Amino acid sequence: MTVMEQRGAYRPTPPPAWQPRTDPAPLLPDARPYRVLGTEAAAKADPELLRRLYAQLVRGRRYNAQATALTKQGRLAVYPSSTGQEACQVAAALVLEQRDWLFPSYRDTLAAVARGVDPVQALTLLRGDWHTGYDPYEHRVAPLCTPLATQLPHAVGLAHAARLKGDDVVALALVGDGGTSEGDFHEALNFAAVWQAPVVFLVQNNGFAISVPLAKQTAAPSLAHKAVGYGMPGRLVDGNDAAAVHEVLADAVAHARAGGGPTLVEAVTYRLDAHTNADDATRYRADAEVEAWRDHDPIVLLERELTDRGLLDEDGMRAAREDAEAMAADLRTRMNQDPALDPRDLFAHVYAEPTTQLTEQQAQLRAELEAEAAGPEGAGR
Amino acid sequence: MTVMEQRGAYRPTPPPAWQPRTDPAPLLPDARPYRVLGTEAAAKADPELLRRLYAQLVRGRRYNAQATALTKQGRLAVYPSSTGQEACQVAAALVLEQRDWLFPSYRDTLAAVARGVDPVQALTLLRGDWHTGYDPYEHRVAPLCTPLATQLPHAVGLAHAARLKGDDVVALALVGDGGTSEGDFHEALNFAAVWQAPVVFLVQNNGFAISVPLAKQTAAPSLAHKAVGYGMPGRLVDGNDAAAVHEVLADAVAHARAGGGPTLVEAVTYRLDAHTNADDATRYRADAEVEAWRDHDPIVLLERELTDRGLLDEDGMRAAREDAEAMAADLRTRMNQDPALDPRDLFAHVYAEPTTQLTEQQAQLRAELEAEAAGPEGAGR
Amino acid sequence: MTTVALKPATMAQALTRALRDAMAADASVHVMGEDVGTLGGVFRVTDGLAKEFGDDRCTDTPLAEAGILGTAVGMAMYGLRPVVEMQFDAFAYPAFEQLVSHVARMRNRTRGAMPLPITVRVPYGGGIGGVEHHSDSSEAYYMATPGLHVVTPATVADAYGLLRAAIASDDPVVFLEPKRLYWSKDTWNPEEPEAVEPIGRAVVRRPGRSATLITYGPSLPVCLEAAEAARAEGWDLEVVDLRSLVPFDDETVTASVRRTGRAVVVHESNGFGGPGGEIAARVTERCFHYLEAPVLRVAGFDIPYPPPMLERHHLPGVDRILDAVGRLQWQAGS
Amino acid sequence: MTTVALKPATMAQALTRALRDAMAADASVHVMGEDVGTLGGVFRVTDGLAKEFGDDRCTDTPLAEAGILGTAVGMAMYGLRPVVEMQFDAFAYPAFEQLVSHVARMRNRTRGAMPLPITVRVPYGGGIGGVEHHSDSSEAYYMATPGLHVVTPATVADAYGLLRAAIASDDPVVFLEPKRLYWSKDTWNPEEPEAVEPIGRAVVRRPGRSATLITYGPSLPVCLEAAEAARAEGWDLEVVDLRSLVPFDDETVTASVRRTGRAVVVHESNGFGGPGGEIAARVTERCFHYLEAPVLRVAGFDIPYPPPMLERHHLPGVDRILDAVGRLQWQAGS
Ligand SMILES: Cc1ncc(C[n+]2csc(CCOP(=O)(O)OP(=O)(O)O)c2C)c(N)n1
Ligand SMILES: Cc1ncc(C[n+]2csc(CCOP(=O)(O)OP(=O)(O)O)c2C)c(N)n1
Ligand SMILES: [Mg+2]
Ligand SMILES: [Mg+2]
Repeated sequence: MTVMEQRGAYRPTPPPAWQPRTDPAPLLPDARPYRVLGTEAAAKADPELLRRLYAQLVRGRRYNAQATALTKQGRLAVYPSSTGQEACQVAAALVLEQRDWLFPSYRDTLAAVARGVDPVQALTLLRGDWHTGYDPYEHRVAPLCTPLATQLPHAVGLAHAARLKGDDVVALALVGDGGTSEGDFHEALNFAAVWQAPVVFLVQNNGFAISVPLAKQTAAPSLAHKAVGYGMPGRLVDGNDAAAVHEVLADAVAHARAGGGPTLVEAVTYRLDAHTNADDATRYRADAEVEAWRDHDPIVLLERELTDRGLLDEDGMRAAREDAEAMAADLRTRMNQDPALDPRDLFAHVYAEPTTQLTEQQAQLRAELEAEAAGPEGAGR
Repeated sequence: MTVMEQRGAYRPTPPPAWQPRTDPAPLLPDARPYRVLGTEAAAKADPELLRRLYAQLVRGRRYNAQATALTKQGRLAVYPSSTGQEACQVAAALVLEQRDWLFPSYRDTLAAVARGVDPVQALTLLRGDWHTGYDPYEHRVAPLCTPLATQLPHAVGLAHAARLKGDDVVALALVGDGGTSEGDFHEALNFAAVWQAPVVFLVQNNGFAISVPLAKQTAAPSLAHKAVGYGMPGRLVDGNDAAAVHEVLADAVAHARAGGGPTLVEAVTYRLDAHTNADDATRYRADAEVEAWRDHDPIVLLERELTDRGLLDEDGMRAAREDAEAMAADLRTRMNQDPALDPRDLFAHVYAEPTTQLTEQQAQLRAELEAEAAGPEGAGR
Repeated sequence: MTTVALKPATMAQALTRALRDAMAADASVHVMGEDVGTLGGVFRVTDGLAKEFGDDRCTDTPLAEAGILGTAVGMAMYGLRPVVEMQFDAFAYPAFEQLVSHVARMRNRTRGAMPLPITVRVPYGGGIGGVEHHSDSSEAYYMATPGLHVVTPATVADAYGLLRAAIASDDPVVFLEPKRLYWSKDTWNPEEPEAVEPIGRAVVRRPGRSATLITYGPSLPVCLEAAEAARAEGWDLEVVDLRSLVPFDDETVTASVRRTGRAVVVHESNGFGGPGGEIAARVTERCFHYLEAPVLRVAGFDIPYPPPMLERHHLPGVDRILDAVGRLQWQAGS
Repeated sequence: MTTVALKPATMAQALTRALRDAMAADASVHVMGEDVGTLGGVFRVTDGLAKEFGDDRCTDTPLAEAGILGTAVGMAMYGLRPVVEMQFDAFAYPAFEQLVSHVARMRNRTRGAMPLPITVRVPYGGGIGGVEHHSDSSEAYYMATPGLHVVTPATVADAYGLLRAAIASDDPVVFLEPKRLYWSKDTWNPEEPEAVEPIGRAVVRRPGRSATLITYGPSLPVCLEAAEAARAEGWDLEVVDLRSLVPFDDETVTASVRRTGRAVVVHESNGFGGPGGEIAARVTERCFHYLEAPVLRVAGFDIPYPPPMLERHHLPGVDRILDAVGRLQWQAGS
């Protein structure tokens, strides 16, 4: 039986005999975000996993801070920080197997790094020396995607292709609350459900699309409620609770891997920093709101759980911080070196073989650069 | 208070205090399509309305048949028939007030005609003498829209503009089951819900998008279930039950007019004819399926109800048929006349004032046509 | 040497055959789009493929062009070679962002690590009595997008050869199928399809000495007809079929125009901002001192595509081409 | 006659002022887009409008460009004059279908009954260190679409005047704002903004006799700089600012080139399939016997827009323009 045949053909039936195609009840999200930390569910969580998550959260926070500092030093063109959203970033990275794929949006550098992408290469786009700085196939991380929601159909297509090839691969795609308004979000989720593709969609609902609050973005009960309209389960989770995000994603990944099809997960979280270093968040939100979220900090939540349960002590915390500092120091050093630039790259990868036209243009640029190098009078222009 | 302020600003709250923004329960459709004819609800239906619907259904069926015949005679380039879907077409037209707007898709010529558009003008697009043959402002019917789902944001924008101007106007937009997969469907419904625009979306789920059955289009329990993901009510109705479609639409229109915002209505129906006269439906569906739907014919359903209840007799049926025949005869006569064509129209309406460029091109064409008229040797080319 | 019986085939049949042969030769080739499965496509170009290769290889997708192309991107990322059908020219527009921002750029974005061997088949152009949105010539949009190849056949043999070449290409190819040539016939041996050079070579379809008609796709037959008619006026016209708009074969075109000293570019697409501007400009840059007259353009008017009953006025026809040839300042030169 | 104190203003400020004045003058003018309200837009062009006119007149929309333009179509149908902001050039692509299939065609489709007076503001072009997708020059797409006007200011005064004219136009206008000129300053009196002629007139920014530089938008300052530098080489260059790509002002351009006998078209957009092809072709058609050399083009390379650190190599600069001027075959003529 082919993948396509598995769904069987719907034959329209006149209304007295009409049947809903699936039962909607199990698809609806719970009324409140699922939480683990500070609840009874925490007892069941794997201590080893919690410690790994913790170390990565600390590292992630430090990464965001370092990258933001680099923008001030002119070493990065721009940085959209995920401070406050580290639980989503880290859980998304850790929940996947090596053979799985991650589809990050432009804000998700940290998720890519947590999955293994070199921290400097992950910043290439934002530093400006090239677009994608890493080989997507090395860690199975798609290029950081700037046009919002356009990465979602890619994730669906890749997951579908893997399934067609008989590979046991799941794709996890990240998108923001704002991104859910795009047509590509809709089309991707619909294709995923119709094809029963092994893909998990994680919406990081951080309350804002730049300056636009969620109420101007949607009137839905929650973003997770969109799932039922595609015939896939919707799950709502506390996005600052790393254990909860990991558990919900792990369930969704396992479900997808077992052939159960896609899941839409909405993680309720908050962007503590401005949209990017270039943004002035005070224009559209009050400090009090930010403070309320600081009290629900993902690192603090997990740290409290771990220390309360004796799974983490001062030494452990110091070790995590030291590891993060080492990463930051290395990042700083390497980012302070000017990247090697080769203008020939401009023409080398437009096509498999450069066209005559591009070869001519490359020769023109080479001649110009040689002239520039030779005579000082050209340099100023 | 401005329209935009009415929704109030959503302020993100950390999860323990998180609230769903609306209660999803009332937004969910019933499990089965709502029906009136042949049920107890029929007793409450207005006999006068039922008779009006009946007359229009009969007329509509005849219109479809006549238009299809005209394609065979080469008088229409193509005709997408709505035979079997007349209940949706007619109810959509009759439910609106004069000041309201109808946004038809390419299949909904009949709805436009039932709303008052001249039957010949409504066919201009499909005859090929111009694109839109009627003035949209005359009957407040937007141009028949070919790119699927693209008319939906137009309906939202118009309804929103009317509300901003303080006008008491509702827009009703038609779309097919296939059209619900397009990004524009998603974006339109989302804008409508966020803006609480007075618009009603009627999905005519006729089971197919050309050859593609619903199971390859969606995995949702029903298309009406998509509503909850936008925070608007979803309603499921038997699309062959004119009384039910009218009632559900009337409720939605009243709700919208009262400031309650948009509604998504899914009408379960069936296209009895091929996609268009050029399509061969036997390639993708069996006769038995078509026959099952013929037993649930919208005209038969209503006729049965009316005659059972003594609201319609042989005379009434004959009168409806005669009226339909007269319309068809008039249509045939007028469509058999060659339309007046003026090639100058090609240049007259591209801009408010033709550019120099267009004026030159128009002069060129005029010269060519004069030369063609003068010398016979050019004619063959 | 065996004699092969040549059978007439339509361009649509040649395209079907190309898809079939490509799918048979390479299991990574997947056909997808609206109605391409059971129905075989509205122009029947994918007829029989779902039956022969199964629904997973020839797939009826949901009705959403951005979704079709966007998922094809993901499939290509995983090593497949998707061949996407857009049902009509104007219905490719919803996929514009995916095409421009991803399909055209992924290889470049990743310094060659992630090529996207996707073929996007787009039936294009008018002359078939299509109602609104069914007759656009959208090639200017694709030509202006670096990273895409843009190819269009004008003969039955090229339909086969170029589509095979497009599918075999490791780069994305927008494959424009001239709708009104779908039913054009030619003797062509599908058992031994003519070998076609790789994408990017124009071809002289008719040699001539007086002037060059530069054209492609749906306008080739019109140009050949015009060249025949021009003999009566004493003009011996050369006709160049570009076949590939990107890459552009400057060599063939320049050689022809340098020989004839005069050129007219002919296409259905709107003149202003259309392909003809680029072609005329680059021919002039390369042939300026050989030109007896400016390179002229015969194109569709600068208007939205007209309704069927008026389209004949819009489409470049033999008379309009001959008029342009007549304006090539014959008094001044040869 | 009173003396007016001229104050320096940026182009962004002039645009804000144009929006404000248009909204104050006409209650049917509505501004809409992503972040245009509270934030005042990412370039602050809509700063203060929501405060002054309320959320209903200056509206933060959901994040969906097709939805923004599609609802604007409906609003225009009902008599409003929507001014839509697309946040960046590449983020206008999702709205491509609405633009091409509806905005550009509605008037024509309805034989004039349903005009759509929509202004689509698109910040475009590079030179600001923008990361991927933030520096596209997309004007070729819009030029190739009949039914749209395409306008782009290069000076502070034109930013005001052309935007007022665009909003006042009964036709849809794609209003391209050169990002890197947002912060360019000029003395300009916002109290008595310079009267600007209706859309469609080019202007000679610098008279000259040796050759004509034809340009627009972000490349105007570069051309003026090149013209200054050219004096050292003995060239007296004329610089024409097109201001409007559609309609195209053949009169002004043709008059200039006939006078100088030589021309170079300069723009940031990719060369191949870009605006320069059309411009060079139509100038050549009209000025052939006046030309001492082919019309040359200096444009962005035929590559996807480069990353910030490499963009200076891509953008047409003074040297590249002077090189092209040097290739205008000076031995042959004046
Ligand atoms: C198609 C598209 N439109 C607009 C933008 C500009 N833009 C970049 S980020 C952003 C807001 C995104 O909000 P959200 O999806 O919630 O993600 P977040 O920034 O909160 O992570 C916008 C409008 C874009 N990148 N892509
Ligand atoms: C954007 C777009 N894509 C493709 C088409 C071609 N097309 C015309 S009708 C049709 C099927 C529509 O199905 P549905 O929405 O269910 O409406 P129905 O024909 O059943 O009334 C398709 C694919 C189109 N008109 N517009
Ligand atoms: Mg967000
Ligand atoms: Mg349908």
